[in-house]
Amino acid sequence: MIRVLFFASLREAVGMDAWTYSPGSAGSSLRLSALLAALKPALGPEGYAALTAENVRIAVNQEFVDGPARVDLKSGDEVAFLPPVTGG
Amino acid sequence: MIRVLFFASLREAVGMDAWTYSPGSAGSSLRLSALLAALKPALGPEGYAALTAENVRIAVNQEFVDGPARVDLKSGDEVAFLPPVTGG
Amino acid sequence: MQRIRIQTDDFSVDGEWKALREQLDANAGAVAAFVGLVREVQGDRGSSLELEHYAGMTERSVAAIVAEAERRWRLAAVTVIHRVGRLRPTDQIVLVLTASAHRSDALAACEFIIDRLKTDAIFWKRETADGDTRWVEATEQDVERAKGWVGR
Amino acid sequence: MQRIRIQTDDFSVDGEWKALREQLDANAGAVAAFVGLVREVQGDRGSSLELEHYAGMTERSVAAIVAEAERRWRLAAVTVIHRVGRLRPTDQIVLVLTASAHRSDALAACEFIIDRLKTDAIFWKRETADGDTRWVEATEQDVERAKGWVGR
Repeated sequence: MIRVLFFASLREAVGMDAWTYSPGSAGSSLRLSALLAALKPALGPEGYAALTAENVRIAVNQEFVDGPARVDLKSGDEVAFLPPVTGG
Repeated sequence: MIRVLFFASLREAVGMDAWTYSPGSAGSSLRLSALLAALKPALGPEGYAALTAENVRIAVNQEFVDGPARVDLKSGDEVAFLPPVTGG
Repeated sequence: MQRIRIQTDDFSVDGEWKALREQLDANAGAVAAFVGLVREVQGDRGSSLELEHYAGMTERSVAAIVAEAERRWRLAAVTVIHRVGRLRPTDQIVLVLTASAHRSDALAACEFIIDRLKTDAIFWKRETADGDTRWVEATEQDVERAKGWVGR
Repeated sequence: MQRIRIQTDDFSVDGEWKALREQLDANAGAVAAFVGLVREVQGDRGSSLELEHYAGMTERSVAAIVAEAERRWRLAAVTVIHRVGRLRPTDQIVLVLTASAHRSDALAACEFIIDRLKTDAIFWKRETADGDTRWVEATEQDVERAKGWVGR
């Protein structure tokens, strides 16, 4: 089971704050790009466009990853989509 | 009557914190350079050297003056000799 | 020594200042501080700011900024407290305290930390004013200031 | 609004911070602060620092620095408190508080004021450590930092 989190403006764009994905074949690894493809129907075109916008960063287990293409996920991982941040 | 003040290291160098000068002819003005000349015997050579060192600034009535040569003093003025400052 | 907290509660500048000062020895000559306050939006005193964070990752993003400050300057102690949740104009939002032997290190580190909080710390801000809501992003000026530290 | 004080008594960072904050409206987003502490000299915890001033002229020299900061940056409030007399290691010696709408103004003004206090404010410092006494002057670095503000 992989937990997917949406923050701030992305949470509003996709209309939910979390989504859980259970890959069919348990134990095998899953490409982050495959997770995105599986997410697409659940989000609708606008939500998916927001999620894949250039300024959205992805974190796996709270560490930023460079892009979805080469990241493998395993059960228990937490994937987060982060729009541009600002603090202070 | 003109009051002369010495601060910090200059107070130690001249051995006093204040000196009072009463010009002979009351009412007339006095050049700052003339005051310095009058001070000289009261200070001794070392004290006078300390007072006329390059890094000593002079204030008249709490305003810095550029040099003693062209400053006129009148009775009631306060002349101060200030060694290099530092705060903070 | 460093103290980093993300919290919904308000913080006491006095309490944090005293806690930091207790950690200092007689070699610390300088403490710099920055306190951020919520500004009213478009002159609307009833405006509000909602701060969101990613528990865990946010703390680590702030810790990474503090760690970089500690690599760049000699710091005796650092405190960063950042609030989340719903804030109102004039509320305290962030506190940065840096202590060092010399003022140059304390001042530079304090400015560096607040500049990098604007661009690198994982927070999101939503402003509500006059009934309208918008997500706030770091300004171009914020990005330029943060870039200005590269190579310094 | 500005508040400048030269005093022998200690000051309360908390009290000054609260007094400053009360002056601010909902347009002030940033307060920068600097506190100077007396450092021990040559590892001598029993060392001391004696600060001398020229009553009247010293106040005006500090006011001139604050006035220049107010010309250079948009400041909502400034506080400068500087102690004189005999101080011991870890004692508070100086406090600078600057408030502004934006952090860039508050931070720059705070740093400017403390830099210029080092070189332009009329104080003298005499250090006593291990029985020896010496008059302290602004360091070359202090002078360079103060010069660095010219033209900025």
